Amino acid sequence: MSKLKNITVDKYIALAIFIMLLIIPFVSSLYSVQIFGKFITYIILALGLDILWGEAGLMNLGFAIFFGIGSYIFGISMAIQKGLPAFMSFGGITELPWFFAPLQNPASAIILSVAVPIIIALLLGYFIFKSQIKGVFYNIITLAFVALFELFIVNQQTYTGGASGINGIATGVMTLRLFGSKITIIDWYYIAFISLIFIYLFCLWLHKIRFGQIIHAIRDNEPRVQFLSYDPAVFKTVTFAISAAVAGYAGMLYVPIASFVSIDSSGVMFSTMVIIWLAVGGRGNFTGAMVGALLVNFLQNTLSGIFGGMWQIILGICLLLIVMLMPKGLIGSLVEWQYMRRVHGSEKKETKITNREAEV
Amino acid sequence: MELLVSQIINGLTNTAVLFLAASGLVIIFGLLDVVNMAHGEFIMLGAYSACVSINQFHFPFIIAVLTAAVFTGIIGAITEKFIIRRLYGRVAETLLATFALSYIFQQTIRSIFGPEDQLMALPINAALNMGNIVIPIYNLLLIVVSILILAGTMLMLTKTKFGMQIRANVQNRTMVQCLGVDSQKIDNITFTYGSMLAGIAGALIAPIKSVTPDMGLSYIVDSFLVVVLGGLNSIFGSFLGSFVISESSTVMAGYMSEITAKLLIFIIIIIIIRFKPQGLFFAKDKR
Amino acid sequence: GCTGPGKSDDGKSSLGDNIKIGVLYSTTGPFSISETPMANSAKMAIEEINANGGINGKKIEPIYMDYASDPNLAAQKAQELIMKDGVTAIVGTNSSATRLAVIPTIEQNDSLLIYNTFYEGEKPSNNVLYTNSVPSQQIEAYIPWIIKNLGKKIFFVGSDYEFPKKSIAYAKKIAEENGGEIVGEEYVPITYTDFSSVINKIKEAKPDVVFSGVAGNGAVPFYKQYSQYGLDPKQLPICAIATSEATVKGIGESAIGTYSSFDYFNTIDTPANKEFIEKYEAEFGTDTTVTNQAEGAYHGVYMLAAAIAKANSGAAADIIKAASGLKIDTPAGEIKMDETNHHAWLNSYIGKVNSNLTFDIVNKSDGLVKPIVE
Amino acid sequence: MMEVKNISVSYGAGNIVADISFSVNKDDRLFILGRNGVGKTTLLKGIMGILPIKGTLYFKEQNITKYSAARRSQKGIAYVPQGREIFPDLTVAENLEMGALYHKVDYEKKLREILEYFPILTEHMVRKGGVLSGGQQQQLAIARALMGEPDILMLDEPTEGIQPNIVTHISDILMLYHKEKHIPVIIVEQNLKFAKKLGSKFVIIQKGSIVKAGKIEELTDEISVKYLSV
Amino acid sequence: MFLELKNLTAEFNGFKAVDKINMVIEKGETRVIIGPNGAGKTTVIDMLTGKTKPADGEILLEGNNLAGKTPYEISDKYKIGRKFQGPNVFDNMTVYENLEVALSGHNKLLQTFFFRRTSTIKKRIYNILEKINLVTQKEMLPCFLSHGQRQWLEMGMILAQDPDIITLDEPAAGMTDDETYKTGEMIKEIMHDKTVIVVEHDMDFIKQIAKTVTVLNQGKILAEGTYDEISHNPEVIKVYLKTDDEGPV
Ligand SMILES: Nc1ncnc2c1ncn2[C@@H]1O[C@H](COP(=O)(O)OP(=O)(O)OP(=O)(O)O)[C@@H](O)[C@H]1O
Ligand SMILES: Nc1ncnc2c1ncn2[C@@H]1O[C@H](COP(=O)(O)OP(=O)(O)OP(=O)(O)O)[C@@H](O)[C@H]1O
Ligand SMILES: CC(C)C[C@H](N)C(=O)O
Ligand SMILES: [Mg+2]
Ligand SMILES: [Mg+2]
Repeated sequence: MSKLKNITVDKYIALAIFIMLLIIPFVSSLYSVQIFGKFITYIILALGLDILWGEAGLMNLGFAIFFGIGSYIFGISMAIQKGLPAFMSFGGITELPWFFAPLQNPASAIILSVAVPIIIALLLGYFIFKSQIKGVFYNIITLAFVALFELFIVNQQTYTGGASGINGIATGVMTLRLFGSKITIIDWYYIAFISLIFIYLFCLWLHKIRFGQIIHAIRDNEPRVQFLSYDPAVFKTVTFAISAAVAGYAGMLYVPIASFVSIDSSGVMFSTMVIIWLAVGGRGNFTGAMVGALLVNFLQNTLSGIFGGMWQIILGICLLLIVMLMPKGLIGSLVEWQYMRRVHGSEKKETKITNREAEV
Repeated sequence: MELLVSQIINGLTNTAVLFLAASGLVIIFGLLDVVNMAHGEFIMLGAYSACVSINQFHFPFIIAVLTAAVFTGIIGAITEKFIIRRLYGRVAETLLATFALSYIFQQTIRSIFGPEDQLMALPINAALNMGNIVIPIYNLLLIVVSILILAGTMLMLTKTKFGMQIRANVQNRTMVQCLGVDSQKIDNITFTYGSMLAGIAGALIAPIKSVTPDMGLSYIVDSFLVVVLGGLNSIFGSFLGSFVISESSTVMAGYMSEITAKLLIFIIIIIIIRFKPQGLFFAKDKR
Repeated sequence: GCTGPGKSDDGKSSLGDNIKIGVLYSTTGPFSISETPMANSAKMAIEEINANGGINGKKIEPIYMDYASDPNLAAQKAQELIMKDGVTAIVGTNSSATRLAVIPTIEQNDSLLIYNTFYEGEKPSNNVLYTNSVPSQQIEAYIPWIIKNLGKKIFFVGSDYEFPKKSIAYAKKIAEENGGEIVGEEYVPITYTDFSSVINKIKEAKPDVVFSGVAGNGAVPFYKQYSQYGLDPKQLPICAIATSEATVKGIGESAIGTYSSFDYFNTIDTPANKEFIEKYEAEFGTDTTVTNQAEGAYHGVYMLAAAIAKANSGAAADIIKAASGLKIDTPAGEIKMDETNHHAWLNSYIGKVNSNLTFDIVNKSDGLVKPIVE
Repeated sequence: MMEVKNISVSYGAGNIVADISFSVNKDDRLFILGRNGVGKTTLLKGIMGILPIKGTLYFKEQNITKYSAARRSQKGIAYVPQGREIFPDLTVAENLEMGALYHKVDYEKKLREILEYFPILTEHMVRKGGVLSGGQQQQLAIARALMGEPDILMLDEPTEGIQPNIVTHISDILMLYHKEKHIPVIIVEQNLKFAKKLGSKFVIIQKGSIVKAGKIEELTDEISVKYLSV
Repeated sequence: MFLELKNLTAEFNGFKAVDKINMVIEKGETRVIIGPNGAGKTTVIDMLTGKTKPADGEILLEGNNLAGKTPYEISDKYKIGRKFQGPNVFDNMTVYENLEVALSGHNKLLQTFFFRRTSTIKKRIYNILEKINLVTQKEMLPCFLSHGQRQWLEMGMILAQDPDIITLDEPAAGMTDDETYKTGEMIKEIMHDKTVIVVEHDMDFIKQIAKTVTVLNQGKILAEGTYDEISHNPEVIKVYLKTDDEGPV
């Protein structure tokens, strides 16, 4: 009983989100399934960034790179299922390039869509963190990386579809032939849904274990950690890779639902959107990331039709207000408020509010 | 050979453009620790106000540039007073808030002026012709202005009492107050100054680039790269940073595709940062 | 094709009380510069058709959607239009990236898209009616005319993506066949705004004509810098394929002397066009500029209405079949749909920017030009 | 000179410093004593104007409760914070200049005068403040505070981390300066010896309130055992 | 010979903060380093713990040269712990978590994934909390602790880290006399089987804990000996203890 009482609001909110996502296919149209399916992949992406930003304090201005890599890998795999897609033959090649050969098998494409982000993140992370690139420099380097990625994708039209993206994807809304059997969009929705639950639980676990504690310590006071036998670069790199894996996986899930892959879901602008989700929801407790991703996208979807261009201003003002009035985001502030009430209720005046506890 | 020479000269123009675009960012970033993601939008506001001055009010170009500086300066002062002031010392929050601002500015301008290009004629259409090498006078003007801004800012920071206060203020706001300095005023002036530089940049860039609500986007990434390359505490560093980036990419672009050149530059910058993580021209004598 | 959920087969083929049509253009974001006039003229066409009694007595019920210049969002909005609102067809999209993003949704739901912008003519979809030019129509007559009137040494410059690349490839072929000489070829990323290197290369190459497929962000700066570096379209003409009236407005004087080739210019001197322009300006003012794309959206809606009327069915396959060979009158004159490839036969005009920053028509194809697609 | 009346200071929630009153005059050298964490630093910050206060603060017969930190400084309150807080990226000379900037003093003359008190700084004038050692920084911080020719001087643990002879040196200088200029000095200290040597009055704070006050002679061992040991 | 500094030199932009010092510290010894502000004491500790790379010279620990190694390698492999001048703890983590992070023996990457908070571990942390007198504050954030308590927390972190060599940079700074005394006792009690290197200015404190005292001045060793020897050494008195015209403090 007392244990139940100690559960913070964010857990209940997370539960509510899961229940809502679970029943959507039963109560709603296929169109909503598609929309919310997309949102689920966004939520997973947001969780990935929360691992990096919320836990290790490493805001990444180019986080969508990994989402992009995951989705390009699976997207190309889907596109080449029925022979050479248009954008490749347009580029003048007649045969599938050797490096795309492994993608002919969707299963290996799924694995690669997680593995490649991990490898790239390990390389980039090692490079960034071993070089002692820190603080704002780190942020800007991530911005530079995503700009580079965008340029690269647009430049390599023959292999990536360039600015138009990959659109010959044979799967899409209705069915996806995978592993020989048909997977409907609803099946895929639930695959994404279950993945989301596992990733959420994984995040909670990561937060609690010693590894999580060390990265908190690094976020807090990196120079000090070194004198306690930890190499911060190693821990940061691993965190980077974990978050990249989550993002790559989300990108892979995204493909059959969106049936379309382009730089718009892996470039600078999209990366900044992911940051906005987290800022709105609040980082450091994973519910915030989920709420932020869901809320912003849902509102964008509904309000942008009603308000047109004004939507951008509304989003901007909301973001501004949140940053200034509740720097911990919606959920972070809620949790803090709940904590304050509890502390006041139990008259434990000695203990003051702590960020740490407010976040758990 | 002629191509090489022209490309080198073009590189100088691009240096000037990039430095103009980046200078305000360096001020705000280096002195206030504020990552101004709306910097591109300040440039855009400068460009629009110059267009309005010229197209609606038929001001001469010089006045239009000054108007742009005043206008963005005012917007900057207001922004600092009501938003940035509350966020000093929280780098991530400054980034998010200015992000939000960039959305707001962009869309506001779009609602007022529409999405299309604004008309902005070249104020000086003459050019120096030396065989096949053409140097537009306007480009020379850009180069001169950027050098003036560089020199003026450097002198102001290092040689004046006001500059000293600015530097002290970024290090320890509370202590500055304890010595009788109105640090909020200093912050405000610094931010305003950075915004004015952006406005000037926007006005000067307008005649040769497109003037659209989202034009700021094209400057922000490069400007940040300049800061990173030059070292964020040095305006002179960012001038050299602009020079390195523009000169090498322009010269390379003469001989390969623009994208390949750009990719190469990116990679070179990233490698440089690998070995000089604080920027090429980071002042070493620091704690 | 397979059947989409949420709508039954019979609901599709027989027309209901009203005919729902989605109008999908960006009225916000960077694309809105060209798409706002498209949305406007589509609206105008729909209102006219409804005022004249609708399609076979049934009113068109338009559903307007904005996708904020984001192809991803466009795909999503298309899904919404088809799956939620159950539209018969979608009129819309402008950039090729967006069209390609939307097509899978159209195909999977066996729906119909009316696409009204000139494009590269690559891999057309069976579920789309294309009512604006493809390279053959823009270029077939353009290049020989250029060689004859402006000179044979041509420098090609374009933005680095399909449409310009494909068009330039086509133009080069035609140029070679007609004794033209290719003195240079350069591509610039669509996001680029610095053309100093390209302009230097142009100068080095000493061409008679610059053939430009520069589109996107770079379009305006290209012209501004062209004149900044001492070049002048009046002396060294730019022959463009993506420079429309709206772009010219943003460039200003530096555009004077530029040539463009389209199926329509808003200065075409016919009574039908005058009426069209007058109506447009009366309704939407003069803030936005009518371009070939806007007029394309206008005649696209008429083409769709005519095809639905003829098919008397809401099924995409029926409408497309009915469209084949169909002729309608447009502000640019009569056009017709091809019998086999569901692209339109169009006039091809060459215009030259005059000192009022409008286009003087300097050449018109004799008769309709056939759309050639692969 | 300065009168502190029922001052409370908080960081948001509960009061850290509650209802403190005392006053100092020209010839006072007031020592504020107390264990770690009782709120001594907080009190000084409140007086300086860095933290908002409840209560009233009189200085030179004027109510300055509403003044900002900058105005209080201009009025003549100087503060040497715990941890020195010199400007690490400014040179020593610039640090000193900052101290004089908003005060009506003849900079050159004042500088010469201050450097006589702190000869060690002369060698380091062009180096950045951040590279000085702790003791050097402490001297710099005091020197900087004196540059503005203050009418009252507040120091927060000026002997923390300072070598013994410089502690002596600092106390000498403070005494000298105090005698010469007749300005009150308020010092927060842990070092009892230092307090007994230099002080004229003391207050002891416990849990944010004054529990004992008096002349420094009255600071007996009993009192210090009772209030100051753990 | 346990720990030997050979010709150790540190340079900052040409300025020799530490100039060719030689020192031998035996296992189990408690060594105090004193000297005027700016003498280079902290810099010596910095080099010992890897924060600053020596410009020249060697740091030999049982024959291995530590000079230029990274801080984490030194703390991990060579078991040297450090308390900074001015408390340096994790301000946004609770007291308990601070200690848990410092806990030794579970520092490898993989171990951090499979670490379990067993009762032995909890006990160990609890013991430390008792020693440093912070049991009731264990859930508090260090920013709500007093300066002295933070100093102690950092001592506690060293206990949790359990190194062989402990370096303490001014552990008693900013404490009341009484707290200072208690800190001295704590050092004596809990670190009796360790090698301890302490930098301090408080002579009473030094007297309380020291066996051998090394005096640094302007980057060089000025004197070395027992407390009594040092406190009567005229050179030391001149540069460090007394001003020219005054008696002892
Ligand atoms: N920024 C802060 N926010 C909240 N509480 C704080 C803050 N700073 C200090 N405190 C609390 O205020 C109390 C008094 O702190 P203060 O620094 O004034 O103590 P002090 O008497 O100067 O101690 P010391 O002798 O160690 O310097 C402490 O218990 C501390 O927990
Ligand atoms: N990072 C650095 N860059 C430049 N100079 C430095 C640096 N660190 C220390 N110094 C210089 O080296 C000298 C020794 O400094 P150090 O901090 O070791 O002194 P210390 O003996 O610990 O003094 P204190 O007792 O005041 O703490 C000082 O003169 C200082 O200015
Ligand atoms: C040039 C554009 C307006 C049209 C063209 N269809 C494209 O590829 O985007
Ligand atoms: Mg204190
Ligand atoms: Mg030291």
